[in-house]
Amino acid sequence: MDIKVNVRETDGDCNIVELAGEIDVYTSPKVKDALGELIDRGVYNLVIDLEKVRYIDSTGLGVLIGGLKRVREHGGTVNLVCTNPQIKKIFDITGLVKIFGIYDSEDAAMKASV
Amino acid sequence: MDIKVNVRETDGDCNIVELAGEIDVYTSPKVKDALGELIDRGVYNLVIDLEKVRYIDSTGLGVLIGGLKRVREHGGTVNLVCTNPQIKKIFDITGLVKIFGIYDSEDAAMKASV
Amino acid sequence: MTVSGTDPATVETVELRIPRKAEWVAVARLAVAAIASRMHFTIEEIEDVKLAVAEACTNAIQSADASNQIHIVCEADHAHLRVTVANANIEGAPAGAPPAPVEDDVRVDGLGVFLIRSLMDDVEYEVHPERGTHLVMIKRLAS
Amino acid sequence: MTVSGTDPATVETVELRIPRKAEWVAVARLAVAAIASRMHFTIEEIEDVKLAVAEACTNAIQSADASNQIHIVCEADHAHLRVTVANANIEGAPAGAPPAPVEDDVRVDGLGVFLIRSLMDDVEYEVHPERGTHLVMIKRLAS
Ligand SMILES: Nc1ncnc2c1ncn2[C@@H]1O[C@H](COP(=O)(O)OP(=O)(O)O)[C@@H](O)[C@H]1O
Ligand SMILES: Nc1ncnc2c1ncn2[C@@H]1O[C@H](COP(=O)(O)OP(=O)(O)O)[C@@H](O)[C@H]1O
Repeated sequence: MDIKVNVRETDGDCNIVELAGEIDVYTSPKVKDALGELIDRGVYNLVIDLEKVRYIDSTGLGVLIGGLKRVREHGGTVNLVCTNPQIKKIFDITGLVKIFGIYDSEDAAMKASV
Repeated sequence: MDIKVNVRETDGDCNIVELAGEIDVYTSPKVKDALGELIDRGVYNLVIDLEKVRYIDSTGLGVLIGGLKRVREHGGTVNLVCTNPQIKKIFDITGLVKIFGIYDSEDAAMKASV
Repeated sequence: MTVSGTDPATVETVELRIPRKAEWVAVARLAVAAIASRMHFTIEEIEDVKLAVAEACTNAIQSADASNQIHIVCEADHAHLRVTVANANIEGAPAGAPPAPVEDDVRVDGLGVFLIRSLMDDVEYEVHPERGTHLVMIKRLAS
Repeated sequence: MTVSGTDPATVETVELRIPRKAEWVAVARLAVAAIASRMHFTIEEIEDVKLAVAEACTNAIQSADASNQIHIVCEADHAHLRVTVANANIEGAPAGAPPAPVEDDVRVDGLGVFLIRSLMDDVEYEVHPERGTHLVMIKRLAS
């Protein structure tokens, strides 16, 4: 019922944000703060790993969209790692598959961020 | 929220009853029926494997005690396989550790049944 | 209230009231998931109902309304789950402060209701001038 | 009702009503587990509360009483979870048939209540001549 946020730097210029838990109306502010902090520090290429996320709702999607809008102002990218069929379905239904890159592994998402 | 019952014969004269799921006021009649059927068929040495049981309440304990009472009339035994600390705790609190053999593996429980 | 969409002869009702606060939405979500699971919906359908009910609770929290509870009524029969989500008040309790303004910089308006409509088979708003908005949604069991 | 054992200033209430039938007890169990989890009880404590509430529901079902619902009230503050379990009726609904006699050949009388007393920090029966038995139980958060 909570969310854990773990940020890792990589050799390239992107950061990996690993989320674990449930992203809902209660926990999404924590995700928003974590993304905001990175972007404030000038990190504009983000890989967000959703592999350990069991649940995401519209407020969580809103936070991801908000992050994407901010990094795009700086020519940045948000690429997602997600294989959970239920969560991929949410991105499908809402059409967000078209605005995020969604990959099966961190490696693939990082390559797309270059 | 449901219970699965899987009965296996062994080389010895005991049967292994593998339970998976939750044993509560709704599902325990199913366990009771399965044990009753075995005992009616003359199987009096039972190993009941609780390793895949995530939850047991007093009605589940009542069914196990009922089975034990019936097989004891025929000189039989009920040995349990259980390592889940929460479930072991229930057997501890209720003092049922003293009337059931509780083992860490099917092998150990089967040896005790001989 | 008539139970349109469910069979009144066999319907079973589970009712839940949670504080109208973000931290309690997960409780509603898990309770409704348990109900859908008891009804033998598939795992995918359970996730659909869970998300739809959570979105309805999120809307109830974010609406400009001073009620202090969310009232969730689940009516189950052999073929449907019907969930009604409404704002409510603990009788006699003072109304809570109105919710903080939604401070999402990106407020994707309609995403919640869009998801509810996509995930459930039937969705209706019942607007009661006195009692506020009731969101009614139905998921059908595959037969 | 006074909220003995919880702080009325900060208490948050979650209310649940389920049909008085064995198949719905799991829903109560999972909802209460979600509440205890939200309050940051440990996994072991969550299991304790879950089992205690399920035992109270089982007693309510097995009691000789014609009510058709179980009413569960969870009151949470910073230091306690207080759960009240009582039989109740949907207003206006016909009372259900009395429950089938308990057909366990081995009825380990008192095991349910014994478990509740062992797993919770405080347990009280409030017997109301009109409204039936209320079982009230409190679990304290380690500070
Ligand atoms: N149960 C409800 N009670 C009161 N207002 C509601 C309820 N459900 C939805 N609304 C209103 O409808 C508006 C639109 O909701 P929605 O389209 O889901 O927006 P979003 O996805 O951005 O939350 C909400 O902002 C809210 O004011
Ligand atoms: N909430 C309740 N409503 C009505 N009767 C109750 C309630 N809780 C307990 N009882 C009564 O107390 C009796 C003893 O319960 P308990 O000691 O838990 O027995 P057991 O463990 O065998 O279920 C029950 O058989 C029931 O008649």
